[in-house]
Amino acid sequence: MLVVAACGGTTSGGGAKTTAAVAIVPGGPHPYFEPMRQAIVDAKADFSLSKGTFEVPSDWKQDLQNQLLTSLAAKGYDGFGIFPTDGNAANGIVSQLAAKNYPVIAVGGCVQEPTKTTFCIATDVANSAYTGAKAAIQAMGGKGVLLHGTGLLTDPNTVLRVDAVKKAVAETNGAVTLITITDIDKDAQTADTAINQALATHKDITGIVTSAYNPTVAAAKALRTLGDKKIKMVGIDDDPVVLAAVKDGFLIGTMGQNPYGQAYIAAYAINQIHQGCKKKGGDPYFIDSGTLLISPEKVATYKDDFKTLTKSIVSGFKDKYLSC
Amino acid sequence: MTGGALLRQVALLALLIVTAGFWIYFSVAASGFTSDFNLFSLLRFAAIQITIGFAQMVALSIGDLNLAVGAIGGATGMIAGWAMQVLGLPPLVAVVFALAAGMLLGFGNGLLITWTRINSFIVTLATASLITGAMLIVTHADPFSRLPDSFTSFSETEVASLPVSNLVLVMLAVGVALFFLYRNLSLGREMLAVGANRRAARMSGLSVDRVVLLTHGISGALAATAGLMAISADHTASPSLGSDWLLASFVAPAIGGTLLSGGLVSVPGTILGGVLLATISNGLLLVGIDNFWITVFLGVVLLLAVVLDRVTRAAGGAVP
Amino acid sequence: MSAEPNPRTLEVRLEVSGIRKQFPGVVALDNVSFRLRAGEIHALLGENGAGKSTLIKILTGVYQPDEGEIRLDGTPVRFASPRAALAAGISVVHQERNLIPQFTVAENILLERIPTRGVQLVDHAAINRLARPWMDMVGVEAAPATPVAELSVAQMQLVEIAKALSLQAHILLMDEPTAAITPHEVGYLFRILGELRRRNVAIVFVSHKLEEVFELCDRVTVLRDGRNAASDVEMATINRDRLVTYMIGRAEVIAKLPPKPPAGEAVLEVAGLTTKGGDGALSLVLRRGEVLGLYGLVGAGRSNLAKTLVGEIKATGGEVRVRGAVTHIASFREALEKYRFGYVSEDRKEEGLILLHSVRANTSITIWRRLRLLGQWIARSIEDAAILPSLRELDVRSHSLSQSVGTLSGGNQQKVSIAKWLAAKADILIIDEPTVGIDIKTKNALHELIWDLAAKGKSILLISSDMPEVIRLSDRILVMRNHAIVGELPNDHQYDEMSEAIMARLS
Amino acid sequence: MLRLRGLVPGVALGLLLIDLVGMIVLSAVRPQFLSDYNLFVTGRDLSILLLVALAQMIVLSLGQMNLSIGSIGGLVAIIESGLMVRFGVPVPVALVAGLLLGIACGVVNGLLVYWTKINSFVLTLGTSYVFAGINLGITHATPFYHIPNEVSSFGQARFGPIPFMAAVTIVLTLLLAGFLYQVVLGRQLLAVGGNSVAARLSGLPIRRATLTAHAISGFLAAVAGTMLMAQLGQGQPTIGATWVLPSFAGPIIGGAALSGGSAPVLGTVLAMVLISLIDDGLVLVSADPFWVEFLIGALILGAVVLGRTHLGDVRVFLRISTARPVGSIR
Repeated sequence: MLVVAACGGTTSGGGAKTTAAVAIVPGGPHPYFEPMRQAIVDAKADFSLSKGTFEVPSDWKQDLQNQLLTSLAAKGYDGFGIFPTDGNAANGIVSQLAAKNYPVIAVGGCVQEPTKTTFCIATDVANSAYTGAKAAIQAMGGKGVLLHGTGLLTDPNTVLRVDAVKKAVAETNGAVTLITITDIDKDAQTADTAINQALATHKDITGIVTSAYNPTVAAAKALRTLGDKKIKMVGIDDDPVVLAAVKDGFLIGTMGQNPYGQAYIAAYAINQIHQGCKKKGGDPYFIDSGTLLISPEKVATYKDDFKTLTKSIVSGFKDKYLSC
Repeated sequence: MTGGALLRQVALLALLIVTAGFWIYFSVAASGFTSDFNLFSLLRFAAIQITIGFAQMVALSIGDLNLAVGAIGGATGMIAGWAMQVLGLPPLVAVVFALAAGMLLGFGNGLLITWTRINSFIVTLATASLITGAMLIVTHADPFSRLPDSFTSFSETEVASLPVSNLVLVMLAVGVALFFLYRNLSLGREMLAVGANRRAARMSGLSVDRVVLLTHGISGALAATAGLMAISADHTASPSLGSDWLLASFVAPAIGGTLLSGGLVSVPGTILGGVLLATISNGLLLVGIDNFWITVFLGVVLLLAVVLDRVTRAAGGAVP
Repeated sequence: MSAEPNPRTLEVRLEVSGIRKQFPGVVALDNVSFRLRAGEIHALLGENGAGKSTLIKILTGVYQPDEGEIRLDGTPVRFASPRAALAAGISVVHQERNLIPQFTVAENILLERIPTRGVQLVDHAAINRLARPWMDMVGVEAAPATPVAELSVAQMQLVEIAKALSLQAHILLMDEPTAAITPHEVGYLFRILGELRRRNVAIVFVSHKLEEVFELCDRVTVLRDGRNAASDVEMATINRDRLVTYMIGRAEVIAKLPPKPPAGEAVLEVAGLTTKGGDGALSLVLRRGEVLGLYGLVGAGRSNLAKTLVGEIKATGGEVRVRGAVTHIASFREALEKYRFGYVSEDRKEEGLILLHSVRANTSITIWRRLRLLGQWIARSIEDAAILPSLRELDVRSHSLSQSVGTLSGGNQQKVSIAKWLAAKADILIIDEPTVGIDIKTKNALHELIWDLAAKGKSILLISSDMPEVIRLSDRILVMRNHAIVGELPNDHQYDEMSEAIMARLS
Repeated sequence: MLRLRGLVPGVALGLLLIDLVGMIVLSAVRPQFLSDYNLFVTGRDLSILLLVALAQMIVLSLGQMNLSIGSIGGLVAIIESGLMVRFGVPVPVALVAGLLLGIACGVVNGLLVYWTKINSFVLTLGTSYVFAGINLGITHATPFYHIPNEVSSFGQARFGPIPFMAAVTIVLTLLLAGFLYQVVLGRQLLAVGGNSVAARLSGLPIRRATLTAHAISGFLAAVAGTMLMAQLGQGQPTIGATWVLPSFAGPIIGGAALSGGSAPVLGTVLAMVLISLIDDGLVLVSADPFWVEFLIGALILGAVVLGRTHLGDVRVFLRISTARPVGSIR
């Protein structure tokens, strides 16, 4: 019934299994995913994968990701690392793939539970936002007005981020006032206008934390344009514009994520599962891929830090999460 | 039933041949195209797209547009999710509930159009924002992702061990119903008459406002149907559902030969149009075309289809 | 317009020979010739469908002839577009309203040659200044900067004439310019045309009104069925009867129809009806089995009255009784379903038929609600059975019931638009201009058919601006003018007497 | 002399009042509204979206639509930034090439509509897929970073509260209004939109009018895309992706008829000002973001219903009171 008859990935026991063909599929075009391209190349070499590919849907539409995954399955790929285009609606294609015994691992962002994805290897978004907010508040001297710019209302992570920042602010016992603007990650234009308007209308802002890509880039550019180093900002991700702003001191730092590691670990895990391993019952579904504040001094080295972290997660992975 | 029947058959046949041609080509050129998994996914995707197209086609049949197709589909999908997950209603009840809601939203469009006499384009442009906005206000964009298995597995069940989802059957059932609506039901005939010549229809004793109202109700119910199909396939009622349906809703009817000005629809054409699009985007991926270029192909197919349809029609020779 | 020395030369300016124009399924013009001299007003006559409009469209570059030659001042020419014809000095007042509603009167008049400053900049002041004299000439009293949309229909018609005059064309084609204006306005227009003739302009005058033709024109060409029935005849050498014979081909067209039973009881009584559209207190009585003719010029309010009766236009006062009972009809649907009214619109293409759809759908549209089984289902066999008798009774010719109405001939189209009311068993028929755009043979057949319907007991209100038609068909004639009924005449079907009597009421 | 009659219909008057009230209320409730930087940011957004709305208006005036405005804007921005970043083409050359490309895209739309006589909605839907597809194919949705400084600094340049970009938009808006009211081809274009049959019979150049309207639409979309690229400082492939709604909302609220013949430049400007005020106001009062979508829908519906019914009645009233007797002849 299945086309890809070569890989009856379900057979347990240690038989002589071929290595897996692994595809990493992001949710749509986004600079965040670019390190994954190299990760799958490295993983293919390191784990002798039979095939490895990185395919980006041309737009952030669940239908496009579904089509791409379907066609990759038809082309003979054995397992998939996906960033869900829509954290909820991706469950449809995940179930379909899982029903045909394709292992699917969420990378970079989780699929809403209940889900048939085996793992979610991603940043702990709440922790990242909390850490970023804390860093910003600290730089603000523990008081002032903090602006939080974040992502789409339709993204479940947005709520987690908003709550995490709220929590960090609450811990100041009223010394910090929070202004939250959401739903501005649609595109660069929306984010740019909204951030600038917020800066313009709330003159008393002394700190910024952003927990989505477009608002971060927009705020970093705005601070540079204004030439304002009094406003303490922590962003997210490592867009060149943002890194440059960190280096030049317009940002205290940016919350680095580990997309390279996410894809690399996922490729490893898929290959293991394909060769007969199973997820250990009761083990955590979520695997934190690590997060760290990229401060000016770390701009040059943070990538190595993440690689080291990645290797350590991989080396303990089999024992910790799998039974083979 | 309408004029130029022969030419329309020719155009339909041409569409069928082109679609079949692509199937044969991809079967040969793209390994994996004919795999069960691929066909199942392709047809299920097409079924949902076609149903979205039907919702638009119905509005087009009276010469109106329904830009709120996606908004209604998304909102009713959320309503169904809420009914099943929060209220714990049985799927069947939730489905009826969502269909009724879709029809009511459609009636809302129809009422605004008939009351204000404002162009349907403008009315539904506005109500699309109103409906989506109201949905976001009420749900705060919280998805419903714990839908009953019986509901989600419906879309995954294969019909008679063929690579055909139940959703394809739903789409075909809707198609057959629409076919007979336009062919044999008084309402459908009235819709076409209103679409082709509103004034003459009224002056022949038809109640145009009633037809407009019912048409938008049906369009709303069909959008809801598409929404239900999508949440079954997605396993989740997501607040972003329907946000990208607007333009897609026109493509299948337009390729299938439905006139935007009204009075002429083609149910088989819409089905073929939807299948053709799904086939091309799937097949091109399989033969290794960079998926970023596929949008260009889809645009070209749409343009060629409408131009060819026009040429076939013109070949019949219009009397000046 | 100032008096100038008379430069009339009567040289032949435009010569058309052997023109043939074919449309799918119909030969519109066949070997037609036409000659036009400077300084003459040349009548172009023919029944509706004889080919006048096609000839005019060929002369103005809208259509290109399949065969034949057009010579302008002796040189063969071919007008590829309306623009080319305009450039050659041929200007036309079309039947269709030919104005841009959002533009001002002055801009519409000067639309083809907007005065400019510099390279391409519009000189609005100059537009208003230059348009003024032409507006004054035809009596448009609005300011030049008034948007056309704010004018009345009659004023728009005048603007169109002003526009054509202003083009200072050597050749002016007037396509029924008097159809929508009052006799008073017609008199004024004729003075203008006379003046233009003195200035050596060549004018083609298309009209249905022979009185006007005899009053105004120097020569006449008559088309019948797409051919020349008469070519370039001097008006002085021809009398009215001859002209009519040229146009209709057979003298018996005005012949009496067979007798029919006397009219029965009153089925429709209108007393003191007034409408928003400005109709004065209108009263009439329509009896069973009679044809009541309602004669008036376009714009006299005839269609207004008809549409009020069927609920399209709201009545503001007065009383309408149908079969004795006072009624307030609010819609076409009510008019049909409750009172068995049928309305055959003068505008077949826009109001009467759905050209895109089949003969079947067009005929059964009035009875879908009645044919429904189980709530909605329409069985095709029952549907066809319900409409075929009506189509047969009217002798509708089509390949099949599925043929689209748009591909039928005008006569067959008109029959379908009547058949749908017969299918619905309407017995009060309001028939508005039934033979516009229909060839002479079919016209005769339609006349007999309407007469026959009355003989079978239908009550028919016949609205027409075609005097022979009204006189031939009506039992009584109501004359309408300026939204008022100005006379009721018993009809003895004698053309000359009756037409005189009607004209007397009109002026 | 500009004729005010065509420029200030009742709809524009109503919008002007609402705009003024909105500005007064906003500056009273949130004085920061009047801060230089807020006005700059809001004005910059308005400068771009107004061009988008005008790009739609010019096609609507012909009785047609252009769904490909956003795709043209995005494609132009990508081509320009690509030329500058990848191929080191001098800035003026790249910008001119981009604007010409925008015009070319418009001409393609116009030719398709003119040749095939197919509904412009479907045709431009098709071309929007093509233009957006080319954009995606070239970029793989990755932006071109580091566009030359003179371009990105233009995006940030301002004179007090006034963005430099506003100058471009103001000049183009005036040129467009001037073209439509003062230039022969502009008048002919409106005539074709007002009554295409009459225009044809009068021998007006219909093809040229159609091509011109679509070319202008493409040009304005291209300028909008270019300015957004300058504002963002990079060639973002997503430029234009969200333009469909504002492109229609502006002209429709401003009083354009979908059937053509009207080109309410002033109404469109005032409508876009209103939309900008609302966007800014929602940020200023930190409104619940979930309400934004709903409010925009309500605004469109409300404005159109008011414009078409209430204000429409006023105009009918005026027409009746100024009606003259039917052409009496002296």
